[in-house]
Amino acid sequence: MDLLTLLQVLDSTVRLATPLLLACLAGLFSERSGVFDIGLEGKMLAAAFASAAVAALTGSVWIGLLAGIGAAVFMSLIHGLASITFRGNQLISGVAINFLASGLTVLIAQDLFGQGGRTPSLIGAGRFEPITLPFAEALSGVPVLGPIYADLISGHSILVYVAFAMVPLSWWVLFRTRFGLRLRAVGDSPEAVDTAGVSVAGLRYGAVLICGLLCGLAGAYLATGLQAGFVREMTAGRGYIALAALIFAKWRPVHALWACLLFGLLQAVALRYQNIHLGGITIPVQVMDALPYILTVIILAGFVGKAIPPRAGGEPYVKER
Amino acid sequence: MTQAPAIELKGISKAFGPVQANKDINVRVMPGTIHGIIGENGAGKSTLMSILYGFYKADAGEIFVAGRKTDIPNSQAAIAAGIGMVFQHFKLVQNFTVLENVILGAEDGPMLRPSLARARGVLKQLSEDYELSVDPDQLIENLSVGHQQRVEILKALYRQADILILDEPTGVLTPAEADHLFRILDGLRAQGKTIILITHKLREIMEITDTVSVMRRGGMTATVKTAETSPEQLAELMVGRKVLLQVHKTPARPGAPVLQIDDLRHTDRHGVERLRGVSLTVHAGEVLGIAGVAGNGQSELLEAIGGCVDASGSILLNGKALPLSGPGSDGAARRAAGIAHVPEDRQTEGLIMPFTAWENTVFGYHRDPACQTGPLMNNAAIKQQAQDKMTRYDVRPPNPALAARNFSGGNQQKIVLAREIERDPDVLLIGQPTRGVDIGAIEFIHKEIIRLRDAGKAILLVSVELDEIFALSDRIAVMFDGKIMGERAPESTDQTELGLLMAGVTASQAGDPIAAVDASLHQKERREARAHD
Amino acid sequence: DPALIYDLGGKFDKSFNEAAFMGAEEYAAETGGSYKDIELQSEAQREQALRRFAEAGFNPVVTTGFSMSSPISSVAADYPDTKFVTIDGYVDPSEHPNVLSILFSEHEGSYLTGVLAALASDTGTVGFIGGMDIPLIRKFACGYAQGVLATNPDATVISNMTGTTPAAWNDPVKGTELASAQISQGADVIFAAAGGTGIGVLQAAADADILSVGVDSNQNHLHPGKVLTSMLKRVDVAVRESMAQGADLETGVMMLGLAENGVGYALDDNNADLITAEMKSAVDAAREQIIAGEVTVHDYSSDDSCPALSF
Amino acid sequence: MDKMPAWADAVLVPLISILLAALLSALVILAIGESPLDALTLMIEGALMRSSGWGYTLYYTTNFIFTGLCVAVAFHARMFNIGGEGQAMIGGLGVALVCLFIPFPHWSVALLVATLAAAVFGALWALIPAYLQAKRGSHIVITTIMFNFIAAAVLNYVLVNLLRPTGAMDPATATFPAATHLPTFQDMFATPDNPLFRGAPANVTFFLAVLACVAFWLVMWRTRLGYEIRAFGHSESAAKYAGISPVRITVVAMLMSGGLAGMMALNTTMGEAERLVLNATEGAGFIGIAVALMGRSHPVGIFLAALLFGFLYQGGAELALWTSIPRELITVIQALVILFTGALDNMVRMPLERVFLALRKGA
Ligand SMILES: Nc1ncnc2c1ncn2[C@@H]1O[C@H](COP(=O)(O)OP(=O)(O)OP(=O)(O)O)[C@@H](O)[C@H]1O
Ligand SMILES: Nc1ncnc2c1ncn2[C@@H]1O[C@H](COP(=O)(O)OP(=O)(O)OP(=O)(O)O)[C@@H](O)[C@H]1O
Ligand SMILES: [Mg+2]
Ligand SMILES: [Mg+2]
Repeated sequence: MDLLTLLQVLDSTVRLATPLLLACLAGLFSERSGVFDIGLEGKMLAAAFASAAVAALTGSVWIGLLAGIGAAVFMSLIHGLASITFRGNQLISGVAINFLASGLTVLIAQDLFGQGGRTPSLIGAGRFEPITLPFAEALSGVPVLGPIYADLISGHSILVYVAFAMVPLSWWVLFRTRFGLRLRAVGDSPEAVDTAGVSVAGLRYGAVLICGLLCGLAGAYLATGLQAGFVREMTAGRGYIALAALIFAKWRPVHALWACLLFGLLQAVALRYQNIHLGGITIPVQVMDALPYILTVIILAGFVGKAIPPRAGGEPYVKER
Repeated sequence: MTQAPAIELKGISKAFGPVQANKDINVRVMPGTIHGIIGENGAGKSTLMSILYGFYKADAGEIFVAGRKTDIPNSQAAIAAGIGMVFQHFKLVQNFTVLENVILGAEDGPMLRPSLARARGVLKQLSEDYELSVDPDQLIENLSVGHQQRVEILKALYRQADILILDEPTGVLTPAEADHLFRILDGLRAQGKTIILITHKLREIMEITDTVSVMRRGGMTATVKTAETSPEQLAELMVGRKVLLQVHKTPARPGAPVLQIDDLRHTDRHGVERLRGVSLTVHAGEVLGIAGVAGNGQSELLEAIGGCVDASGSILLNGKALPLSGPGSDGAARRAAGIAHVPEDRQTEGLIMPFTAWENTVFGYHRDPACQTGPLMNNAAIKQQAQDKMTRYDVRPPNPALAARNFSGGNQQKIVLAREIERDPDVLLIGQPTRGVDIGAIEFIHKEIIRLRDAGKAILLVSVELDEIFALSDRIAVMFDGKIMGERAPESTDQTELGLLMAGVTASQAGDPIAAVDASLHQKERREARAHD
Repeated sequence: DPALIYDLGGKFDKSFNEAAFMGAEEYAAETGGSYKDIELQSEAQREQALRRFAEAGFNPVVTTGFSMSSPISSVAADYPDTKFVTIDGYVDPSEHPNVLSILFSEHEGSYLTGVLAALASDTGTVGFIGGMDIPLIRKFACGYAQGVLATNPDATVISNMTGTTPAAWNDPVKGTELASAQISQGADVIFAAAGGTGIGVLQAAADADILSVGVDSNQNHLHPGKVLTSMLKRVDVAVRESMAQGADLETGVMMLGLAENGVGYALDDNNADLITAEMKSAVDAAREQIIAGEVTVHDYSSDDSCPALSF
Repeated sequence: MDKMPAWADAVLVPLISILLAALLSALVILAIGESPLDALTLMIEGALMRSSGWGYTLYYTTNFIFTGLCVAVAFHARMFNIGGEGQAMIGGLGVALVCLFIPFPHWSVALLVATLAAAVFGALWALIPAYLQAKRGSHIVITTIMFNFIAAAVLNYVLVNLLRPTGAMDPATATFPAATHLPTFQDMFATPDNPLFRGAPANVTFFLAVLACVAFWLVMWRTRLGYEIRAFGHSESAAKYAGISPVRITVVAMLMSGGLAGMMALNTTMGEAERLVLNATEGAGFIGIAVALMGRSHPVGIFLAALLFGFLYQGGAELALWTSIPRELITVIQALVILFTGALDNMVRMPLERVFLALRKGA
């Protein structure tokens, strides 16, 4: 493989990894606080729709972004209500949210635009344009490093850079701030947080809101950064892959980056090389398609190290039986 | 003298659903004193203190701190009012360091670094002032319970608590550690701090408190000056009638060895070796009591013999070797071989709480052909037998169709006992037989155990209550750190000697016993910490 | 009144079903008549909708998608007075005399777009992006590749399928990535036959300033000046004509190919500048040759193989 | 004493939850400019007032009974099997293979063998997640989700490349031989002068589903295995104490669960389509979650909940048929039902408990 092809595959990797990364970090905040979330998919979908719809209506991608975040946060609040306030089953709440988003987006889109659950194509200021970083043109002549800078690092939409910046930011918030300390504590031992005089529900709602915010970014990136509009079910299972990446990353931000890049790379490779021919055997495209899922199972099986979730994860905090 | 009480509770009531945990409680605690609260399990002590600490909200009643009416809707308010609490079940974040646990909720600002730095200094000072040394950078999960308790106390002191509540602090400590704790409390009192100490051990109350309140069935029966009362009076106040804690028994007539254990070893999931070569023999017709501080391998010993966990070494039952791992080594196989097992924790092991009582009466024996008709279970017969057993063991209410969770602790224990004893086993393993059981039931259970012994059964008893060990055992073995430290006859030993053994100090280690205790405990901790890495 | 049953993709799939919808609307506008339609939600509803419409007296009952043929086979005999139309499906006319099967020669239409793509390509590399990997899509791809190679034997055709689950029809993100990958491999014309995923392909092509080819309906307007042409499959005509004939509909099997104008390529204001005179004459020549039988385009579904492309 | 009588928990809570979900659904229908009342009338007429409506309702019910039981077995062992969808897909593969390749003399034999095949294939698809959960503690929710995706890829490969008749457009198998066609309700109940269940897909598998409910009850509450599964589900530590092997129960329960999911394919594949199509499961695996929750994992409850969802599906189809309400409305209603009965049930339960407590104190 020559450098150019490699760069192109990596470039594609970055784009495919970005929504995964944002969703993965979203899940990380939620699950670190003890609220499991298999509703990432639904939140992303809701955000993708809301951002595209509002961007189409207002012509401003920024207002669209806000709407996308708003929609995902709304879904998060439903999840919070069910799993924090009413101590419901978090997994079931997540399943319900996925259904809800899948139905509501199309229903509303149809009602608003009459295009069968699609939003009108976004043009001009309605979408995030790729950003060319300074000196990208000038440096592209430099061997090896030039193309890497110009083709791989430069030329993505702003949300990609935001997503990557979120990794150190998340790490810093989790491990260097008071909020992070409490957040990690509440996912591990909510009664310790409670007796220390900090509200368990407050912290968890905080985490769930951050989760909504990041899912909002992820969905908006799909619909207004990568694409120019919303198409029904356009998240296409990315929320589940993000969840898998989260487990792979053992609920750590920097690992999450690598996990998402790995899954992005797998997808990029699968898209570019379908039906791989190895000697006499042909690996059918279906195998490449299912590879991320197969890999997740292998990881979960513990062949790549055991993943231990936050101790209080998935359990509602019940003081009085 | 009209000094305002540090704490005054007026008319506190609290119900958990249908359970009335506290009813109309009034109590006052004077500043600079140690106030004891005693009462049986389930009397409502923890609930009351949790209300004072803002963990639960009372249904009714008022709280006065230093004479001022104070609302304590949450723990933040309690901390602000200068109240600190060390819970019966520690509230620590296991994968945080000591330092992180101490600052949690009491950080100085939004950034961690400065808080951690300051806390390190304060902690050093506190540990010097109060003999509360603990490594600030160690993870909690690597600390012994004794040290975890120190962290809890440090947490309270770091928050500058003037009033310190300790809920059953000595349950997990060796006698020497308990002494050390009491010295610390003494020091705190000398500095003018107010301490509320919950326990159900009369000895401790008499030793350290200034005043004492007695709780029974959710109510406060009396508050008296310690100097003006006696253990007998307190016990009577606690239970509501005169107590006879003496078990009548004839000397044992041990027969042939029934259970022979040699070099039994077990390593838990975390890689900590919990049993480090235990050898014991139990004869027919005797009770072998295992004494020890909770967490020194007694639970694992029962579990290994009962088939709940894998082990290595050898166990001979009536001379025949039992498989210790792989097929045929589970609890069902042990039961079939004649080992009955009353587990330490009836609620998480011995019973399935949502199951009915009758379903529970065959739990573990459900594969017995007697429970079957064809491929199905013979529920009619099981129900009938359950009814009989419940009547014989005086389970109240004697309704087999009630779910196990709807029986009180003592009655739950009777259901377990009925199930295990009625099987007429050769060996009875019995852990904490009277934990959380009222005095009346205790008498009954003790009598049953002795009756079984006299019927020629081999009985292995584990209890953290030394009194119980003394009352029932024909021989006493002491466990420390997964090993048997020694065996004594109850007539020829006393609580002090056993206490030292429980701390890992053998008679040969002369000199300062406390120092020896510390040394051996540290050794144990280091071993466990290593296993975690 | 006539009735129309859309396939699971839904009424507004921007291609196949939407074309059917357009046809029905045209019918309504032209004749002033009305019609009933339904979007299916599950497999079992296929038969149900057929029966309910037949019982309610709708005639003819027009259906889209190959999956409707077997439900129609089991229903048709129960309603001998109702005419059923299966577009893309095949029902044996000797067994069910009240069914009209309308089939399209997608391979022929795709062949023409292949000719245009080969002519428009500067690099000699063109792309095809399918939705879910099913035979119908392979049929498109195969015809397209034949057209490309007949025009430029040295050309390279890169073909990709989006996936193997129904999600492949609605994953524009993957469509974009596939398009980018093909672009980086030198493709400068890309034919998307992928439902909602195609939206992403056309978008990526427009963003990268290369050409794309739409499918089923005329998609030239989606990115004016950037969509070379669209492979037309005149489902709209089929629907309109069937509806217009009403209860007197002639049944049997109807094969709509180039000759019948059932398939073709789109030429309108949006792409007029992209199709040069030479291109137009070349593609029209190819069309004539196919109609005349001088050139045969291999149909993938006839033997599950393709001479021009391997899957 | 419990806070609330058992009947209230079993009946009142789900009933009120359903009402809440219905209320919100009505608001959604209002919001898109339709009349909820008309919609409800239409649904009831289409689903319950005609025998063919019942034929569809019971067809869907059959699917949901199987997937509901599938989720319920796992629930009893405290596992959340979200993989019913994939297990049913693979179960369908088993049905297709035996129907296509074994020449059966009569449908009854075919049904017997196909049931076995469906159950075995579905169970095997649940085996790896079960084993990983039991032996390696891999969270079964995630592994079963992954196995849904993998099942889809497998099925696509098999249908497109192996089982599809040459030249066929559909990614589906050939139609099964006539000897494997199951009698439908129409075949069974219609008489020349009373054409009941005309064209409806409900077929003998409905009775199989009812039988499965009875068997489920027998196994769960009358056998040692059921006793052990329930005990393990309530307390793993207690199960260990009693000598119940967690590995065995986890694997056996998941095998049963997968087998039940697989048997759903009998209805869709052998009973309705009479061939295996790619999209035969249509999310029934997920609906099973709601059904099991609402039915409190008890066969009677599951039957009733499956009936409710069958009604929703059939009624929803009628809505789509006669109004312009988009089909996604039904997805939204499903979501609301799952949300209210599954995740927000405490919102109903907590106030109810308080009411009952007050009543008892008052009495
Ligand atoms: N969180 C809770 N929810 C419901 N019931 C509770 C809860 N906590 C305690 N109870 C019940 O309240 C009663 C009093 O319990 P509490 O823990 O206060 O007793 P205690 O005196 O501290 O007993 P122990 O000596 O065992 O610690 C018991 O019947 C108990 O079952
Ligand atoms: N979690 C619970 N759920 C329902 N009822 C409970 C619960 N805990 C306790 N109860 C009820 O409250 C009563 C008192 O329970 P508790 O365990 O406090 O009894 P107790 O006074 O400690 O008796 P014992 O000395 O026998 O343990 C029991 O009879 C039981 O019916
Ligand atoms: Mg207590
Ligand atoms: Mg009790």
